[in-house]
Amino acid sequence: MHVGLEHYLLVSALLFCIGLLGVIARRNLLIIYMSLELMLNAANLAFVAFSRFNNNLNGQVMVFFIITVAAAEVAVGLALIVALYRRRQTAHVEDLTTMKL
Amino acid sequence: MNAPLMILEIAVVLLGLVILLADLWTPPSQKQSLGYIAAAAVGLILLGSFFIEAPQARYACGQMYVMDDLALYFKRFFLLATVAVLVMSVEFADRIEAGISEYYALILFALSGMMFAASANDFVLVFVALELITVTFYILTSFQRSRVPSLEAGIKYLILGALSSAFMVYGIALVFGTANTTNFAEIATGAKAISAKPIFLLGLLLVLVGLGFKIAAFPFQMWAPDVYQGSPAPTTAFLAVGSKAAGFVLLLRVLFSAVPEVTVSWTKLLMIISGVTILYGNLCAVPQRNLKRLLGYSTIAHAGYMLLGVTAMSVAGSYAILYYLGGYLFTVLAAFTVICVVMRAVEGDDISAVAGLHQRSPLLAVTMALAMVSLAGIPPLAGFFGKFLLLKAVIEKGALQPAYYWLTAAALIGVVISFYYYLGVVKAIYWSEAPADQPALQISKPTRFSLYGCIAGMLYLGIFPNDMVEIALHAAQALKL
Amino acid sequence: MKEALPWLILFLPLLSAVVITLFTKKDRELSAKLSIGAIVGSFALSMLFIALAGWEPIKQESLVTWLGVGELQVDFGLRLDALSLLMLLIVTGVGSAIHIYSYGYMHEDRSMSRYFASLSLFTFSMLGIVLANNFIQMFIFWELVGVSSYLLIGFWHERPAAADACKKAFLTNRLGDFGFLIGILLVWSALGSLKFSVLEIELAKNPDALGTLATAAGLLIFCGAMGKSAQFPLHVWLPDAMEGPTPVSALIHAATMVAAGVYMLCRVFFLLNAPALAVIGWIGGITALLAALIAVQQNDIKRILAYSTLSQLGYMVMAVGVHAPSAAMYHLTTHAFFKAMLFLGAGSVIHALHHEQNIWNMGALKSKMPITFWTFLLGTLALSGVPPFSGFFSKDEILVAASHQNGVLFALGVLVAALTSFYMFRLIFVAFLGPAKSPAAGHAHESPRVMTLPLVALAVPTVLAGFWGIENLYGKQFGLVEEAHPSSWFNHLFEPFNHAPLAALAGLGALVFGLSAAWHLYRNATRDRLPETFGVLTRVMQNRFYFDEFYATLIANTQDLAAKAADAFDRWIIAGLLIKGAHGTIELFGRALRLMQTGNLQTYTFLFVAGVALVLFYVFGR
Amino acid sequence: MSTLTYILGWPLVAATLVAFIPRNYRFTIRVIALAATGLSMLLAIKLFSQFEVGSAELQFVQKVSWVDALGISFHVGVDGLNIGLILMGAIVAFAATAVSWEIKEREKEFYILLLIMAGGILGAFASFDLFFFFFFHELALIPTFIMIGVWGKGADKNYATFQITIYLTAGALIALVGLIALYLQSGANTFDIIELTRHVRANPLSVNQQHFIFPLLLFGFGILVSLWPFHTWAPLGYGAAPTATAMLHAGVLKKFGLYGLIRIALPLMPEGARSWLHVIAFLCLGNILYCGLVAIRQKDLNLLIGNSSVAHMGFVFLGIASLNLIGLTGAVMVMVAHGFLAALTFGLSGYLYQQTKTLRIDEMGGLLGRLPFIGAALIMAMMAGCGLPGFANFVGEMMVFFAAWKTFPLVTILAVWGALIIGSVYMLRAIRNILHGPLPTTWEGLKDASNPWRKLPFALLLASLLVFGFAPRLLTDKIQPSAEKILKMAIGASAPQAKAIKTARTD
Repeated sequence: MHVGLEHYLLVSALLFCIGLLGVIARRNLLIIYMSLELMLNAANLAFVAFSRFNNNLNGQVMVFFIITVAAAEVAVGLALIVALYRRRQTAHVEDLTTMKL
Repeated sequence: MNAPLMILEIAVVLLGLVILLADLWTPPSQKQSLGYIAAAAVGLILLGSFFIEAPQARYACGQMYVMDDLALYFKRFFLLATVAVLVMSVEFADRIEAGISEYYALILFALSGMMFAASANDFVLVFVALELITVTFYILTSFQRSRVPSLEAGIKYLILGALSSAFMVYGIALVFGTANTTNFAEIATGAKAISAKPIFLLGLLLVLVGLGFKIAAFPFQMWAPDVYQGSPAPTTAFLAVGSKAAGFVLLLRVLFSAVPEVTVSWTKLLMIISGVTILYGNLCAVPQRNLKRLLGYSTIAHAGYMLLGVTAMSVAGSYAILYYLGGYLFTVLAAFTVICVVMRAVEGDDISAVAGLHQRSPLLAVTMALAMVSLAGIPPLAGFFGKFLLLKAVIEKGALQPAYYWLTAAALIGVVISFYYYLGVVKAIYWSEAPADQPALQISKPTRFSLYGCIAGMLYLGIFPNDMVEIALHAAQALKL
Repeated sequence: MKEALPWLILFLPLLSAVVITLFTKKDRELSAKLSIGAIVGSFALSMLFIALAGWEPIKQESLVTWLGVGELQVDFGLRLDALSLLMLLIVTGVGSAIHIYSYGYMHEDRSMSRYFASLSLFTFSMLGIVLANNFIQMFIFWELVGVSSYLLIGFWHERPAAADACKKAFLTNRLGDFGFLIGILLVWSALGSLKFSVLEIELAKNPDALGTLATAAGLLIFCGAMGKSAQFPLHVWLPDAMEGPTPVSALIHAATMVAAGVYMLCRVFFLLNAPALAVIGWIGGITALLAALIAVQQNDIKRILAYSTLSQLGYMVMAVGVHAPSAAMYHLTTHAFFKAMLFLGAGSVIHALHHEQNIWNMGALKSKMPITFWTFLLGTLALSGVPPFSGFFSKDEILVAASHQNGVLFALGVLVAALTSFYMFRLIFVAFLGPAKSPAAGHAHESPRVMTLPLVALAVPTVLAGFWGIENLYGKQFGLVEEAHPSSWFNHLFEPFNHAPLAALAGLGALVFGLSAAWHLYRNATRDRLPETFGVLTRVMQNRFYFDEFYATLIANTQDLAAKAADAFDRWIIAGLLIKGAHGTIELFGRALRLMQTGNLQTYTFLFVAGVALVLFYVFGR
Repeated sequence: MSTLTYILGWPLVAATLVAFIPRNYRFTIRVIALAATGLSMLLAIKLFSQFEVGSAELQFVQKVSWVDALGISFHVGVDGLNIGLILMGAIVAFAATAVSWEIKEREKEFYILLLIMAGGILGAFASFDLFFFFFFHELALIPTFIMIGVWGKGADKNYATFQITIYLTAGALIALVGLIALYLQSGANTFDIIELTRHVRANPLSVNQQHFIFPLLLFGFGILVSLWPFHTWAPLGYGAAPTATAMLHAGVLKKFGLYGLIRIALPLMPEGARSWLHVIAFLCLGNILYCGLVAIRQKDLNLLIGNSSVAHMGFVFLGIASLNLIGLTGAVMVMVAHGFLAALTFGLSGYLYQQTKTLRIDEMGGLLGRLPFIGAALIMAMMAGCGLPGFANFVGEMMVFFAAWKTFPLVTILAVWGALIIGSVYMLRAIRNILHGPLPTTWEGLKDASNPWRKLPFALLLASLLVFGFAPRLLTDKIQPSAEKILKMAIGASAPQAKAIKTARTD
């Protein structure tokens, strides 16, 4: 079986959807955050695949950017979640509803 | 590279680093005033920006970065906003336990992100600039770590922001895959061939989702009230002005520089989004009692108004947005500066906190009242002329497509509803039952100047719109609509 | 000089009113003198003018265009002919007497300045009506007369009765003016002008110019007269108007203002066609009878005179209705003299009795107030139509005209004449003769000279006006010149019996009948025996045929009801339901929409994704 | 600089000046406000006397380009239509400032707002640029809201403030949309009314466009003028407003909508106007009859006056609806007259309130004895209100009736009923219950306006009413040529209609 662009894209789309599902369905902030990273990686996969099949290296450059940014985001995000946990002893989204309406 | 073209951004980033470094040698009691130094320096950079001219678009970083009138307009806009936000931050400093210098530095880094966004001519730069803004804002929103609302705002902004980034990145990937480039100009030239491809459209839509999140347009507005409410006041102000404006400049660039043909076919979609955003923001604000949250809803509505200019698909609409943002800058900064000063002593941001403000500080009362009136869009203030231009741009199109009239009607209904709650704030300030003997409010000199500046700006843009119209018009013409 | 005179006559009273109001309000004496001086001056100037210019109509009418926009041209001009000149003399002459009288009557009142200012304003307005040469000008002064009457009736405004009376008078008059104005609009739109002279020429050229609306126009204009001259069914205000000071009643509600309606009808007589005149005649007749019947059972001296005035006004209007405007004007003239005098006499009595107005508390005033009594008696004789007093001649002319036109109206006229002499002599017998019926009546004194002098002055024309040839002047005005009678006054006295014996004799018979009935019932009476005899009828008469009650119910059931409905609609439907409803809806929407902002991150992410799905569906799904 | 610029400029300059004066210099603030409005008034009188009668051209013009890109310019001038309004506005502004001695707290802010309002009002009527026309109106509107809110009276104050705000801004926005649409559809690329008119005469708007824009202006402006059934804000708002605000708003600012209809809607959209005239004619009955009836039932003096002021607007609408020379001239006349009248009545009711602290009609009574001057002035005002000759209102209303008679006889009859009967019913009822009758002991301590300064505003307004009532040609001769010009455009478009009205224009 020849693995073509469509297959990569399909996987990437699946990854994206799995991540999305995780974001919507999970309640723990850490898991949500991991799901988000999954979604970013889905994009990375798509980029790399496009880059490979279109013979355009720009896509791979973009992937580096994304990875870097994601790393920064994770650093900040985890710090925040930790700060929250220390304050409230919880990392569940239901407990984060002091502001509403 | 053509680095000299990016001198403003470089200066801002350097300034941020300098502030961080200076923090090491500054005694703790003096750290607050680093903010004034930063503000002054940003002011200087702003002055310096007037030595730069961009009659012709110039490019840097391999066409990724563009320097034209539009970019310059927004850079000055962001610089000006930052000056006021920094002054406000100093006012706010005593409510931040630690790391005030970092707070200033982060503001400056966010500023640099916004300035890059203003010059974005490539999806890569769009992404990087946006992330630079967003990531710094995660920190800025949750800077009062000991306050749960601030943390909560940070987390919410983090999760939703990351979600929208994910959509956007995925969208960019799809666009890249179909167009085989991320550069706006190249996409524009090749758009005819690819604009029928659903994948390309899907990618573009996902990018728009990301931008819609930035400007808090319906249905991506959920974060706005919570984050506005929970964040420190300067952050909220910066979010309302800077982040939103960055979203708009990117929206304009993407829609009108990269894919004008596609944009036209999405007019109806944009109109619906604009109309619903206006109505949603205004309706939700009506029963609101928390001042910052109220302004959060109100900024949703204002995003809707500015989207009117986008839907018009014309130079008139675009420069109306630019003009509107100009007025909006002074107005929102004025409002948040007042909130920042008034809320110092009060826990919670209920409207009742401003009750009787006119006795405690006439200047603050007048500023807030003017800001509300300007947001409501009444002459002789900036908000009026901006709305006037936006409505004009939309009605202009009405002759071709009657749907614009419905949009106008929705906008009008929104404006009328908004009077109700804006006036409620004015009422609270001037004629509500207020607890007696509240202490007079002390306002520091820089804040005072910043307030005067905001008032002058609101009045100037409202009464003498000519110069600003010319500038905005020039800037909008860079879009080649 | 000659041209300026009429203007001076017109504006002198206004000048005095303005000067009093603005400058001399503090000085009561000076104010009074100014006002008196103004009207006496006007009177003198009027006579001077007539001496200079004679009675011939003066062609040059307009001096200025008061308002000129497109087709609407309103002049401010003076129409000077026999009709207006005579009226001018009556108004200024009788007015002078009453002004002087007022000086005595009102001397104690601390608001005398206001009184005289209003009186001067009234004089100005009345002269304006008289001299008006077009409809709008007349309407303007018509309204001004209404308002000055309002001010004077309500002069003692702290008395609730007076305050109510002036309001009622104004409103009733307004009701008439409503018709009047519509009538003016009708005439203007059909004939294109408002000027009497132009209208007269137009109508002479083309009698059908008004077309089918002729009758309506005539009747609508008559509405104005109905209000001002208190004709049935708008007569209710006049008796109440007696709440004003007595000189006011004499001047306004007897001699001049109420006559304005009749004057106006005569002025626009050319506009009225036969069907309209028939209606006018009947209304006049009914008013005359109704008022006379009511007068029979009134006990307040001023009210008796008020109803008598009503009745006589009905007479005059009836005269117009039977195509005899000159008779109407003739009667108007004589009536002005003697009725003013009667009112002033009544005022003198009231003044002497310290504001006692019930005739059953009077009596035996003949000897204590001789001048008042004799002049009052002369007035009564004239009013009842005793030859050779002026009233006889004028009343006779009306009866003659009625007998030519309409037998029923003639009979009605005779009946009214009988009633008139009955109630007037009842008044004389009860109030002046017989025993004193109250202590106040026992201590009465004659009024001061300043009050009796005008009485005497007015007595002269009361007695002699029948011999001055006034009817010929009017006759000429209306183009009914009969051959001149170069006869002596003696011949003149018997001329009615030769000319139309039926009418004259009927009138005389009625007089005798009324007089003897009054003699029989009220000579030396201390109480009224009539109610015992007639029961229900007198009660109805006492209660003025329940018109006030009827109107109160009518108004309550129509206009007040409509006002209530409108108010309720405004309050509940518009302000309540629509506005509060809209507000509530918006608030509700706001509260409902923000339920989306649950504060839960999971909801937000879900909504976010749903939003994305929605957008995607919108673009791709359709 | 044109005199006109000074007329509207002085109050605005004074407002700025007052902003820099410390708040405890109360007397100085008051003097500055009085001086500025007084100066405006004198200049307006001078302007009025120098106005060249018989010309339909703009006079005292000043034009400064403002926003080049949009064709907005600061363009002021007078012709027959607005000369009376400007004079009236300046006099009322002065009177309103003069009665404001009753304001005791936060005077500085009050006078700033008052002066802005005055300047805005005069600017709105002087402007010949659509943008500034609207701009100045809104400029005057905001102080209205704040003044009602801060210095207003009565339990319904807040509700009234919100209602008046929402109504008026909604009306103004609808009108704004209409104006913008007009600007865009005309294709003239100018907001200048004169140039726009010229352009539209050469290239008329299509019937469709007219049918679309005219109702926007009609109802937008209509709401501002309290056209039935959009009137409920007016009595409520005026009832709660401080005296000076009610005087300025009810007297002058409210006429803005009517002025806009005559100045802009009629000449530029003749077709649109024609198809809506009948609607206007019947809606005006809502004002005249319905609001008159509502006024009869009011228990609060200000609500009564407010409703009556709404009712009077009906006559102007009727004059406009009749669409002929007499009607338009009459409509302008009523506008001017009612301006003086409304200011006068609200001024007097303000005085009464200041003295008695109540406006409930049944609680007063017999006040004429204690307050001879105020009482007499109130009687005169009420009389003017029910259309008594001698006052300017009579002339205007009369002209409206004459004008409307040919087109709408039935409506005219009902309107006459409203003017003569319903008007006098409520006016007289008010006089009877407030001024006449015995004086309750409660009110024995009341003080009349004895000081000439206190009398001045009322005397001034009364005198103006009387002057134009006695010599209406002072005004009508000025209005007529301009009205004719407007009319020519409004009916010139189609031949048959023009013929029908032609008779009305033979002079």
